[in-house]
Amino acid sequence: MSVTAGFFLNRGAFSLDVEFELPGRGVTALFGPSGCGKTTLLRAMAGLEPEARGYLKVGDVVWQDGHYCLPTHRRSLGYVFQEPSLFDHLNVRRNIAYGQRRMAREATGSSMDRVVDLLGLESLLERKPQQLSGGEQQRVAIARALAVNPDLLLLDEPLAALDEARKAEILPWLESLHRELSIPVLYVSHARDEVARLADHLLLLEAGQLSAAGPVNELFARLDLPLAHRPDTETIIQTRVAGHDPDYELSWLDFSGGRFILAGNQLPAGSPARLQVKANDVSITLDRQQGTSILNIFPAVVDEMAADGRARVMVRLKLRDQPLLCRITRKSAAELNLMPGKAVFAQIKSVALLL
Amino acid sequence: MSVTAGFFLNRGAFSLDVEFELPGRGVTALFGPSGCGKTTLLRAMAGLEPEARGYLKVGDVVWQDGHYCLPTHRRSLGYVFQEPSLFDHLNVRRNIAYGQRRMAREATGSSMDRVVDLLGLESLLERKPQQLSGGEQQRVAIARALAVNPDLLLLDEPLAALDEARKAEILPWLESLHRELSIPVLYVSHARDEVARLADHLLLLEAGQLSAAGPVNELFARLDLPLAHRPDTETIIQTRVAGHDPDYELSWLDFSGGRFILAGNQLPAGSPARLQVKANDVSITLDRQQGTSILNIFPAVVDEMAADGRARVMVRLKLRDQPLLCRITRKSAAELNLMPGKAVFAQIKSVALLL
Amino acid sequence: MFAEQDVAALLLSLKLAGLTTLILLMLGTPLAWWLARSHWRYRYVLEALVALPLVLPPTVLGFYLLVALGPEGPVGRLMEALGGSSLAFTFAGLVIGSVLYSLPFVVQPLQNAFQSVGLRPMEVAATLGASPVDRFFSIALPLARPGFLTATVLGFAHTLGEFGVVLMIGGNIPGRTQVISIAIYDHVEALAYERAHWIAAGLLLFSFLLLLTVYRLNRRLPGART
Amino acid sequence: MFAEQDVAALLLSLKLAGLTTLILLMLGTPLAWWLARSHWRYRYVLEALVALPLVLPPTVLGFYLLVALGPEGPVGRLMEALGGSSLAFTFAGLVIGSVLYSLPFVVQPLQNAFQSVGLRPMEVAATLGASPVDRFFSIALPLARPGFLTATVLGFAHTLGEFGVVLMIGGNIPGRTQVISIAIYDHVEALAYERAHWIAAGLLLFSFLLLLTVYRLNRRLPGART
Amino acid sequence: GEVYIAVASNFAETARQLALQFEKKTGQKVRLSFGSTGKQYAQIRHGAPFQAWFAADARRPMLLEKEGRMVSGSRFTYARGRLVLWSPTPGLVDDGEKILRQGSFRHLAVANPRLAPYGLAARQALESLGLWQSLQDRLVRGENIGQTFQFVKTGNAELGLVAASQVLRDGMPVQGSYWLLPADLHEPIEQQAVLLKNQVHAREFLEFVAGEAGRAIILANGYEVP
Ligand SMILES: Nc1ncnc2c1ncn2[C@@H]1O[C@H](COP(=O)(O)OP(=O)(O)OP(=O)(O)O)[C@@H](O)[C@H]1O
Ligand SMILES: Nc1ncnc2c1ncn2[C@@H]1O[C@H](COP(=O)(O)OP(=O)(O)OP(=O)(O)O)[C@@H](O)[C@H]1O
Ligand code: MOO
Ligand SMILES: [Mg+2]
Ligand SMILES: [Mg+2]
Repeated sequence: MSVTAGFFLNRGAFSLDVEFELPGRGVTALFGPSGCGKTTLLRAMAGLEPEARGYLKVGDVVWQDGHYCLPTHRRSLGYVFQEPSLFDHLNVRRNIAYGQRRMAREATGSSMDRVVDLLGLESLLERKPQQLSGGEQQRVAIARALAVNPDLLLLDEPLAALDEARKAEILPWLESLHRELSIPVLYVSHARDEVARLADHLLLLEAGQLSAAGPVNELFARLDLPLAHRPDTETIIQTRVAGHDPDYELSWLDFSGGRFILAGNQLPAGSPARLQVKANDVSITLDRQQGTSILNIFPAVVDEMAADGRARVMVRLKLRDQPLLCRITRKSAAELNLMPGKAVFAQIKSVALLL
Repeated sequence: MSVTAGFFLNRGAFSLDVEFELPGRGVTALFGPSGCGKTTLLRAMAGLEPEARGYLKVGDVVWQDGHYCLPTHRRSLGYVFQEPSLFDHLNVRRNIAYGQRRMAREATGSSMDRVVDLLGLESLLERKPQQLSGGEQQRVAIARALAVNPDLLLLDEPLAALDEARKAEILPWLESLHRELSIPVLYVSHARDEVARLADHLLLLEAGQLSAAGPVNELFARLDLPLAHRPDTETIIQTRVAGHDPDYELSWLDFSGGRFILAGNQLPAGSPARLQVKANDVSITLDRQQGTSILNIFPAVVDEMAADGRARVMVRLKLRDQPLLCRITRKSAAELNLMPGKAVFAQIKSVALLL
Repeated sequence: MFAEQDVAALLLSLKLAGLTTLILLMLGTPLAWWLARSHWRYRYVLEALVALPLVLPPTVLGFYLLVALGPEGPVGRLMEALGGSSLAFTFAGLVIGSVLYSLPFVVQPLQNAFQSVGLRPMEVAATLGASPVDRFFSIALPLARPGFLTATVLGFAHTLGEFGVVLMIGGNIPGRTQVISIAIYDHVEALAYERAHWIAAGLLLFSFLLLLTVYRLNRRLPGART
Repeated sequence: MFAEQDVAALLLSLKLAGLTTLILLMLGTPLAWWLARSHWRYRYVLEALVALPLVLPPTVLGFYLLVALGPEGPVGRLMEALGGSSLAFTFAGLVIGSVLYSLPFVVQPLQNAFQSVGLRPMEVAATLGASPVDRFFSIALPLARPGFLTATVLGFAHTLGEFGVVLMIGGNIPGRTQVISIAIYDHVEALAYERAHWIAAGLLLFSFLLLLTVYRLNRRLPGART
Repeated sequence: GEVYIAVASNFAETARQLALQFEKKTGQKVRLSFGSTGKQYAQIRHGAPFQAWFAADARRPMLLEKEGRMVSGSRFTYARGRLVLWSPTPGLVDDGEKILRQGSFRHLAVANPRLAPYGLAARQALESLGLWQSLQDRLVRGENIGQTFQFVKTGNAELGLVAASQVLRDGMPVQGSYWLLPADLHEPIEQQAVLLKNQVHAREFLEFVAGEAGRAIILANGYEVP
C-alpha cells in the first residue's frame, strides 16, 4: 500500500509544489513551520483542494492523475483535521459511528469500542460537541477518523490540544495501530518528540517545497538541515533487544556501536527497538569514568564538528558506524581539544533513552 | 494588581470549585489534564460564565462578588481563546485593531506595530481569517489580545498550534511583556517546558479542584505531586548573573549552591535569571570528574529518594539549600550506594540549562 | 357556527398549503443548495429571478398566469398538445400559482441556512465516506434545520393566507377551488361580518396553535456554549 | 407611455416600500435579536405571534386594520384623543399595514442569521472591550449580512407587490394611497390591458435591475475555504 | 378644489370619461378611486375621505342612507346595467339561449352572486331559464365583474355572463359573439350614486353625470340610463 504523490497548487503568495513517496507502512511525519503548506498538502491528498493538480497512487489504486480524480468519499482515508470539526448536531457516539457505518469493508463492530476505550470517551458518548472541552473534542475527532479503518491516515496535528498524560496513552496506540494495520500514515506535527517517537520517515516542508525527505534517523543526524540546530535535536538509533536484567528491570539493547542499558523490560528479547538520544543529553569525556550514575558510556570517534550558535558546537560522533549528535559548549570542545578523528567516550544517561 | 478569586460552578458531571490568588505580576500557569476545567475557569474570570458564582478582585477593583458583576467588556483583560476565534468579516489588521480602538486608556499606537512585528504578521495584514493557516490564525488571535494592553491576561493554550521556532520567538517576548507591564498573566498550558520557562506560579487543577498552588520551583520540586513523575520533570533554580566569559560567550550565574556556566551572554551582569534543570539531565558521581564536556558540577547531598516506576528512582539532592531533582536508574542508585545524607557530585550539562 | 362550505374551504386550504409547501421544499431545497454552493459567475441573475414574482401584486400575477394557462397561452398550448386539459380553475392550477408565488419565501431562508452550514462539515463527512447525496441528507439538512423551519412556516402560512393568485386562477368553485381565504373575503365583501369574524378567529386560533407547536418543538437546547 | 398618475403611483410605492423596509429592519432587528438570544421559556409564543398575520388573506387583515384604525376603532379613538386624526386612508396607515403584514418576512431571516452568528464572536468582542451595543453593530450585524439581505429583499419586494392590505386601508386614492400594484390592478380590471402590461413590464424590469444590483454586490468572495 | 369620488370597478372606464369631460368643463380636478362595492362600503363606514360614491347596486347605498352616513336625498340611479352572454369566439353564442341549454362548454363565468350585482342578476337569469342547478359544476365565479370578464377574455372559460358595458361600444361587440339577455330574465341592475359630503364640486359632478352630457357618455358605454 505504498503511496506515490505529486501536487501542484498556486495560491498567489503561496504555492505548493511537491513530489514524494510514502512507504507502504509506517508513519511519515510532515514537519515544517507554520504556513508552509502542511494542511494544504493533506487536503490535496484527501481530494479537498479541487484546484490542486497532481497525481496520487495508493497501493495499486490511482486516486488522482491528470485526467482522473477519485472523489473524496471514495478515497479510503481517515483524516483528522487541524480543528476538531465535529458534527454539531450529533452526539459523540454518533459522530464516531458516522464514518464507521459508511465503510465499504466489513464492519468491525469492535473498532468503535476500541477507539472509545483508547481515547477515554466512555463517559462522553451522549454529549453534544458543544458540551466538550477543547481536548475532549479533539479526542473525539481522532476516534472518529480511526474508527473507519482506512487505507491511508492523514493526521493534522492531532495531539496539539492534548496533555502529556493523554498523549502518552495515545502515542503507543497509534504506533501499534500502524504496525498492525500496515497502512501509511502521514502525520503533521510541530513536536520533535512526537516525530521522533512515532515516525519512520520524514518530509520536511518549507514554503510549499520539500526541503528534505527520508528516514527519520538519517535526517535527524544531518548537520546541514535546520533540524540539527533546534534545541531538541536528537539522534535515532535502531537497536535490537538482547536481554534483560531482572533485578533492576533493565533491558539490554544492542546496536552496531555497543550495548545500551535501558530502564524497563517490556520489550521481548529479539524485538527491534528505536532509541532517541537528544544531542543535549550526550556528554563527552576523554577517559571512561567510574563512580557515575550514567550507565551508557561508549567509545567513540569525533567525526565532524559544526558551530551551533556562537557559544556551542554540534559534534557528530561515530560509535563504530552509528552516528550520534552531541551538543556541547565551545569552551568544553576547546578544553577537551576535540577535533575530527579524536577518540573519546560518549556518555548517555540511560533514562534519556526513549522507546 | 494582585488578583484574588474564587469560583463555583455546577454543571452536572463536572463542577468547578476553586479559590486562589495570583501575585500582582508574573505568569501563573494553569496546569491540568484535559477536561479538568481550565477553560471554564478562564471564562468565569472573564465574566463569560453567567452561572458561575464567585468573587474576583483585580488590584483594588472588585470585578465580581456576591452582589455585583462587572460585565465582560468593562473588565480590562486580554483573552486568547483556545480556538483562534477570529472575526470572519474583518481582515487581520482590523481584527487586531478591534480591541485596540476600544481601550479606555491612552492609545498606544505603537503596540499594534509591535505585536504585528513580534508575531510576524506583516505580510498577512490584508488577509481574511479564512485565508490563513491554523498557526497563522492563532498568531493573529494572540496579537489581538496583546494589543489591548490589559490589566489581566488570560491565555488558553495560546501556543499549541505553533511550531518550535515560532514559540521560541514568542516566549521570550511574553516574558519581557509581563516583566514590563507588571500585570498578572494566567496561562493554560499542557507543556511543562513552556510552564517552566514562563511561569513563576502554578495552579494545579484536577477535576475542577485546585490540587496545589504555589511558586513553580517549589511545586516542581515536590516529589508527592504527580508533576514529579512525568518524563519531563525538572527543577527551577533562581540565579543572578555574576559575569561573562567573553572568549567562549558564556555566562556565570550564581545561586546559593554555587556557580553555573551557561552558553550565551545576552543577560546583563546583576540581572536575575531562572534556570530549568531537567531531572533527566542530572547525573550523579561519587568523585568530581575531570576531562569531561560537562561544565556544571556541584557538590551535593542526597536529601530524599522516591521510586519512580519500577526501574528508576527520583533523587532530591541539596546543593546547600537549593533542591535539585535527579532521575537515575535503580541500578545506578544501588551501585553508587546512594542514601539520604550521602555526599556526591551533581553533573549538569551546561547546554541543558534554559533561560 | 361554521357552515359546511366553510369547513370544506378550510380543508381545501390546508390541502393546498400542505401540498404547496411540500412541493416548495422539494423544488426549493435543490435550488437553494445550488445557489448557496455554486461558483457560477451569473448566479446572482437567478437569485434575482427567484425574488421577482414578489413585486407583482398577486392578482396581477394571477392574471398573467391565467393568460399563460389559457388556450392561447404557452402552458395551455403545451397541455393541449400533451392531450391534457387546461389547468385553470383546477386544484392543480392553484398549486402551480401558489408555488410560484411563495417560492422566494422558501428559497431564501434555505439558501442562507445552507450558506451558514459552511464547507467544513461537508468536507469532514466526505472524508468519512459519505457520498454527496448522503452528506446532504445526513449533515447539511440537519444543520440547516432553522432555515427549514422558517421556510416551512413562511411557505405554509403565506399559502394559507394567499388570495389574489388563487382567486384569479381558481374561479372560486366551492369544494374545488374555494379556499378559506376566499371564503372569508367573500363574507367581508358581502357584509356578512359576523360570519367573517368567526372564521377568521377560528383560522387564527388554529394557525396559532399550529405555529405554537412547531416553534415549541424547535426550542433550542439550553446550556449550549455556542 | 406612462401616464402621470402611474408615475405618481410608482413613486408612492417606492416610498412606501422603502419606508416600510426601513421600519421593518428597525423593529425587526431588535425583535429578531431578542428571539435569537433569549432563554425565556415562552419565547416560542412570540415567535408564533409574529408569523400569525400571514395566515389571514391580506384584504381581511386590511379590513380588521381598517376597523381598528377607523374613527370608531381603538387605535382611531386613541389617535383622536391625542389630538391627531384617524390613520386610515393616509400614507401612515399604509405604512402601518405593510409593516404588520411583512413583519415575519423580515424577522425570521434575521433571527436565523443571528442564531448562526453564534455566541463566540460576541464573547470575543466583549473581552476586547466592546459594549453590547457596540458589538451588536460591529460584529453581529456584519456577520448576519446574508440574513439582512434576504430580509431587505423579501420585505421590500413584498411591500412593492402588496395589494390587499393597502387597498383596504388606503382606499386607492390617487396621489395619496394609490400605489403601483393597485394601479396595475385597476388597469387590468378596467380592461386597459395594454397599459397594465407596460406598467407591469416596467415594474418587473426595474425590480429585476434592482435585485440584480443587490445580489451582485453581495456575491461571495471566491476562494474562501469555509 | 379636488373632488374625491369612489367608483365601483365596473363603472371605472365610464367614470374616467365623465371626469375628463367634467374637468374640461369646470376646471375642477376629480380623483377617482376604484374598488368593489363591498370594500368601498366598508371603507366609507370607517371614515374614507370620499365625497361621493358610485356604487354598483342599490342595496348598499340604501344601507348608507338608513345609517345616515350620507347627504340625505342625494341617492339616485345613474345607470342601469345589462347582462350579456359573451364569448371571444365569433359565432359561438350567436344563438344565445341554445348554447346554454346544450351545455357544449366546460366553463361558464359569472360574477359571485353574493358580492356583485351582476352576479346576482346572472343567477336570477339562469334561474329564470331553469339552468342554475344544471350548470352548477361548470360555473366559475369571479369576485367582481372585471374578473369574470378576464376568465372569458383569456379563454379559460369559453363564455360568461358579463356586463354589456364591458363588451359593447356603441352597441357593437368589441370582439367575438354575444347575446344580450332580455331584461325580464333578471331584476334590473340599478347602479346608484350618493353624495357623502355636502361639498359643492362633488354635488356639481353628480349633477353633471345626471345631466344630458353625462347620460350620453353612460349610454355610449353600454349602460342604460333611467
Ligand atoms: N456545556 C457543557 N455541558 C456540560 N459539561 C460541559 C459543558 N462544557 C464543558 N463541559 C465539561 O466541563 C469540564 C471542563 O471543561 P473545560 O473546557 O473547562 O476543560 P479544560 O480543562 O479546558 O480542558 P481542555 O484542556 O481539554 O481544553 C469538561 O469535563 C467538559 O466535558
Ligand atoms: N484561501 C487562501 N488564500 C490564500 N492563501 C491561503 C489560503 N489558505 C491558506 N493560505 C496560505 O497558504 C499557506 C499554507 O497554508 P497551510 O494551511 O497549508 O499551512 P500549514 O503548513 O498547515 O500551517 P499551520 O502549521 O499554521 O497550520 C499559508 O501561507 C496560508 O497563509
Ligand atoms: O363592479 Mo362590481 O363590484 O363587479 O358590480
Ligand atoms: Mg495547518
Ligand atoms: Mg480548554
